[in-house]
Amino acid sequence: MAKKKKDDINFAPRGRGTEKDGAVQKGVDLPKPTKKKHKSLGLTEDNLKAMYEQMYLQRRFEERAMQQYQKGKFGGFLHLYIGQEAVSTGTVFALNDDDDIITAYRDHGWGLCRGITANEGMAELFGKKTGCSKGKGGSMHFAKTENHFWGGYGIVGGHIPIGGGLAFANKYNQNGRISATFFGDGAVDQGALHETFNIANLWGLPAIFAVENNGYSMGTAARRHTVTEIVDRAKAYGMKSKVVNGMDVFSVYEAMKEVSEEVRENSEPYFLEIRTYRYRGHSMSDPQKYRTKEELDEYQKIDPIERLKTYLKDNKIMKDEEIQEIEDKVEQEVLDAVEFADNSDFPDESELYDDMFAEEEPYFHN
Amino acid sequence: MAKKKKDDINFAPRGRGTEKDGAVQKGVDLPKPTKKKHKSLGLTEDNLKAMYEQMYLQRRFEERAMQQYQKGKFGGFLHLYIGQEAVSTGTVFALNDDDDIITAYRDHGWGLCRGITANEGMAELFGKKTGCSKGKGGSMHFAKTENHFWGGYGIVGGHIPIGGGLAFANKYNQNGRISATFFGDGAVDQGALHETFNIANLWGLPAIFAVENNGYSMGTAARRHTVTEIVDRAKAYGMKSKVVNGMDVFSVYEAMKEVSEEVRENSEPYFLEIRTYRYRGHSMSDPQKYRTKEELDEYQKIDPIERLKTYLKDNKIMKDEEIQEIEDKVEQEVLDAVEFADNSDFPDESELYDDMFAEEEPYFHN
Amino acid sequence: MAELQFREAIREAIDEEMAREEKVFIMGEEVAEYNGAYKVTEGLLDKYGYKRVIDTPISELGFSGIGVGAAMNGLRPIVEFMTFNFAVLAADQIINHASKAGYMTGGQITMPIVFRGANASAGQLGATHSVAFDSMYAHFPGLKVIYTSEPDDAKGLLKSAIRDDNPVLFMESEQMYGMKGEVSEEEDYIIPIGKGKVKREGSDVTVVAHGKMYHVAKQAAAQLEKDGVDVEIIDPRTVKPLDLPLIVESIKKTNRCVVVDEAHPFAGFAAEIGFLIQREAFDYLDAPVQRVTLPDVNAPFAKNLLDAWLPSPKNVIDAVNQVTYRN
Amino acid sequence: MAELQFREAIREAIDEEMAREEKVFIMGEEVAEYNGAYKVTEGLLDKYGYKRVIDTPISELGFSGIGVGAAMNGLRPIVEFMTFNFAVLAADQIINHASKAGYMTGGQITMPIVFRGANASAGQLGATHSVAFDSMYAHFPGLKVIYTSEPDDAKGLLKSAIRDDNPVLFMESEQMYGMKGEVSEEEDYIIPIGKGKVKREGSDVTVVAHGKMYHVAKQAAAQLEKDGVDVEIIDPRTVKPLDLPLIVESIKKTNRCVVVDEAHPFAGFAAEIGFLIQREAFDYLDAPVQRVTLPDVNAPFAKNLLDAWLPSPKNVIDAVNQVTYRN
Ligand SMILES: Cc1ncc(C[n+]2csc(CCOP(=O)(O)OP(=O)(O)O)c2C)c(N)n1
Ligand SMILES: Cc1ncc(C[n+]2csc(CCOP(=O)(O)OP(=O)(O)O)c2C)c(N)n1
Ligand SMILES: [Mg+2]
Ligand SMILES: [Mg+2]
Repeated sequence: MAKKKKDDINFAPRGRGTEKDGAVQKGVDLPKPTKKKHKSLGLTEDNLKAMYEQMYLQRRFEERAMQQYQKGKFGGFLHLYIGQEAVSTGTVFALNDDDDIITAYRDHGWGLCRGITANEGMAELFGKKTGCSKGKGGSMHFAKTENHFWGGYGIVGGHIPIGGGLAFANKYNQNGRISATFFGDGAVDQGALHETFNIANLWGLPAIFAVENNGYSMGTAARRHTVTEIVDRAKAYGMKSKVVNGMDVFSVYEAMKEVSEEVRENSEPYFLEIRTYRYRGHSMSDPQKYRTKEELDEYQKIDPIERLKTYLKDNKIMKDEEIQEIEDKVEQEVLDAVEFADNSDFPDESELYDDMFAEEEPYFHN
Repeated sequence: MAKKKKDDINFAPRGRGTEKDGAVQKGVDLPKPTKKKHKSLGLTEDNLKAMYEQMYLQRRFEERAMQQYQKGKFGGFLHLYIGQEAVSTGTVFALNDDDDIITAYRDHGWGLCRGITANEGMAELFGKKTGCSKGKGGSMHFAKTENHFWGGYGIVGGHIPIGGGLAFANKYNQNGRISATFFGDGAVDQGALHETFNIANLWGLPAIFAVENNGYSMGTAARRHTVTEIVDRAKAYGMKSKVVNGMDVFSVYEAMKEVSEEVRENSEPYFLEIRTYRYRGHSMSDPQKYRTKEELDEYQKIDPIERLKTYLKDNKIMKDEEIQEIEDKVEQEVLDAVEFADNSDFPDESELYDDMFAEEEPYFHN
Repeated sequence: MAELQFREAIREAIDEEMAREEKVFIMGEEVAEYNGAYKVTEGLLDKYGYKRVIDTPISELGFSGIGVGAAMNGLRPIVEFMTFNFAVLAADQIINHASKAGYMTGGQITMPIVFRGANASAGQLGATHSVAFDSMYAHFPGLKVIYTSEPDDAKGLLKSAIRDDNPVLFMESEQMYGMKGEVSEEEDYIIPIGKGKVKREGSDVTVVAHGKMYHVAKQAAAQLEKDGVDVEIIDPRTVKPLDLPLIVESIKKTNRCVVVDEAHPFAGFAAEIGFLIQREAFDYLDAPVQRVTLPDVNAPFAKNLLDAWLPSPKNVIDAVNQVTYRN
Repeated sequence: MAELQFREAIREAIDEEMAREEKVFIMGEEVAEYNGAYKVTEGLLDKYGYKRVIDTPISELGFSGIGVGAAMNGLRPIVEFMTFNFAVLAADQIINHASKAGYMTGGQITMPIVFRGANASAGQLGATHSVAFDSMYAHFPGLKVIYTSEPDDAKGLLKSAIRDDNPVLFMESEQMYGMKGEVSEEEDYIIPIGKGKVKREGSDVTVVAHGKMYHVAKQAAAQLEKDGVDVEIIDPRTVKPLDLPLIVESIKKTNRCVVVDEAHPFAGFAAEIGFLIQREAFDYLDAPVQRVTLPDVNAPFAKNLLDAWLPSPKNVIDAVNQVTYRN
């Protein structure tokens, strides 16, 4: 870190002079998790088991993906969702299956949760034609539109208005569906958010906009790139808002259930700041000097998967062996997926030109 | 206006169903003007005379410009500032002469206030080489950078970050100057505002951002294009803010004086919503169906120039004849300017290529 | 045939397609209550209501993105930009999203969206309101770009654009909205995207010109005729897909070509046409292809400079004289 | 000569110019505490502090505009984009403001600003992270555009760009940051903007290639040499101003030309070069100019498709064979 003289002019977050050597003070402050038990949330034991399986799948899928990446099985970026699984899982269980979800490039968890199989997901990472996006999109562009998962997008903030547009169409068609748009804390600083929030409020779009505030935008702590608490952005638009504990799947579920009902009922947008944490680097080549080992440990101690496991055991919903069984099954599923991806074919070279246009024989300039 | 059935889906400001036929409810709600008299504001009688002259100049300049436009002396857009003169005048008297001002395309008043002569201004409208911008910019691009007036800009919202950049340079150079960026209510909806506000707060830029809320963005009432009160945008950024009566030059002066001192002292941005009204159409070809004659009348009754005139007379600062003298002088100045513009030469055709690059013999591709 | 203004032809296209298909809607600044900044959408709010004719805030990026999302989710938006100069703010949605989402998801997403509005210069509006953006967008894969010169073409092609299942940029000229022309009264009049038109037959030289420049070329041709030069004018109408065969065929006959384009020269439409002709009809060319474009300078305000800046019939005549070795 | 990585050469240029002139500063995403997403700015925060090495939020439009305002008001900003794909969000500031403010105010405003960052593709990053934007920006008057192929050029030209009193876009290749090359150790090493370089002399065919494509051309030339074809490679280095005389001179010698460019074909750099050559050296051409570009398709993710998508030495060889009638 650069040394500072007292009266240095600097263009850095105000007040940072009080910090020791520019050290990061914290990732995110988690609000208290919900105290409700699963029954009062309306969740069955089967729901919980499914949730556990889903979260565990997201975790193991990515851990295996990372190994494959390191083995050189595929290239490009690989943004892992590890640590944030409660957000996708709590959301998907709370929303209707035909509500529309769209997210940023950290999208594997969302895709799996919305029905992309481990096979389809892993194959997509490998760039194989059996991938969910036929190998055209890769890690950042998982999508399964038939399940109303509209995909991951790589331009930070770019999909925020698109999420508004999904809601627009739902309102237009009066189909009772809502949209939910997820993005990182870094995306909060994009103008697209501001424009979309204003319009969404003005027109009463049935849309949830949710930031997954995992404390960092690449190497930049949230408080170094954005002023005030992120949830306060809603105030500018008189928009309803809430802060949610994103390390607890019940809390996410509870908030999403309530909020989605309100949004659906009133046809109005809602802003959620879901606080969470990513355990891994931004992508694969991140030395992570911007945070301490201690901070990481702190969040890993409240791991959302462990938390649900403990709940399952404490409440005698599942025994150790049953949990193990799920885990083994998932493990196998993921290993099979790696094999599937490995054995799948790359797209045929002729497919380079496919999917560019809707028509059968499109025009290409040359 | 389209007829509405009760349960129509519509994409229009929420709550507009309560209006009769979509009629506009109001332009802007003016906050109370300041009660202070000129002395307690620190203004001398000479200051007031100069203010009056300046406001009257802005008014007559534009009235004559309009005539010339209608005579076909020049083309393009002509956005008149008439009705808003208290904003430019109160501001320029409150700021230091070397504080940096930048505004949108409705810029004549600002230019005149910052020392563009009537001659230079009128000639610019006519597209003559004697114009302040050598006839290259026209109505939308008055500028006089030696007087720290950085010009008018035609892309709605585009100059907001630029105003932040002016402040950035001032902070960088620690020169004690601040910047003041003016824009219309329509510009509030641009993403550029959001990005700039966040950064300005984060870095402590000595910048005033002021919306001249004249009730309309072209044909769209402010409440039809932007949610909540505009001043509330500041809340998203924990930014200081204030609503100001822009039909009263004392109120603008008072607010600008206070705010500029604070901004200068603390090196932090400030957001002002200055409520005002434009008497004329958006540009020259505006049928103005979006507002009623009555509404217009209401604001014309509280005309800022008349208001100051009344103050001057009531407080025995100037007699009728003295006022008339100023008015006559200004009138002559403006008529001379028309003549000057008319008699000036168009730029030489060779000048087409000038001012594109800083170097003497620039490269042009052909 | 009916005589319609350009704006009326465009309005008819929108109106007919909205009547035909409930999923079509239009949004943009001042399109509804104000009836359109240039009165293109006049009367549509009355006819279709606030659901389908929608005023937006000045948020080009935001409302374009909402259009993109709506298109993905089954609607057929027409997004109006007051001018394409302002669409620069929305370029991320057009270039990074509308043209790419379908491909990146392996074809799971369809993007039936039209972005339309005024393009290029329109009198003394200064540097930020005068740029032609058709060739810029045509550069990017996945976008179709149309910029027509006459009301008839506008009507038939805009209807095609609205029915197209891909993003289409439909460009108009603010200065031409009042220009009248004969428009087919055929029911459901459709012109396929990608077909150019020989708008004047001639044997001595081929002039390629579209949009506002077609009219400059036409004036030049009329003058040149008096001089004994027989000009063939081809209006490609759609910039992309480009009807190259039509142009090449003409060159094979005339052996000379001038391209007139209202963009700046560097890597503009004229460069592309010129390149393609030398590649596809090298042996037929009796002279290098010449282009008449804007200079490499921003739009000035002053009337005389603006006139000097714009491509003129005189510029076209000079270029024709050059390729016919008549100077 | 010192052997430096591309990123080191760029860093040296920035460092030297910052040391030389207090008004120079750099801002962008992750440039300060993270030491640069690609480590280009490594160490600069330590050396120059938080005043002159500035991390920005992900607000391309906002921080570019702040750069523009700072440049107007006397500073000399270097604005880093993590890639030029994200600069599309800032296009309004580059196209509508940086390149126009000086002209619109009759020369009252000077705009000494450099926008720099990674351009074009960089492996399997998919459609939204792989586009070459140099020819797009070169289209607009008032902008200078540089995209170099070797560290030496990068150093000398970036120093010139930072000293230039006009907006300059300086483009780099993410994939080339680690590439090593000999860099002049001359004190204050400056290469003037607008001068191309013959990087390989040859007599049979001229290949014009810049940026990453220079290396593709170089490989092709090595192969072709074995085949008895003597390739001259010209790297224009600066896209605009373009060193056309250097290219034309070469064509007069070789009579054949292939342009290799990593943009898409429609109205890209290659079209411009091809057009100019036929215009300026028509009588010297023994074959039409050919271009090797990306196809008119978005970047795919799959490795094999990506390889097929990118211009390859094989493509260049085919094109050379075509212009030399060897196929
Ligand atoms: C417009 C744009 N600017 C910059 C980038 C480069 N980039 C990719 S991810 C990222 C950080 C985003 O952080 P955040 O939004 O918090 O999401 P997270 O990675 O934490 O999920 C950046 C700067 C980009 N992809 N798009
Ligand atoms: C980016 C952009 N979009 C649209 C326009 C067209 N336009 C010019 S002025 C204007 C209305 C702006 O209203 P406001 O900001 O309230 O300013 P006022 O005219 O009231 O001073 C519009 C839509 C533009 N110039 N720039
Ligand atoms: Mg984050
Ligand atoms: Mg207004």
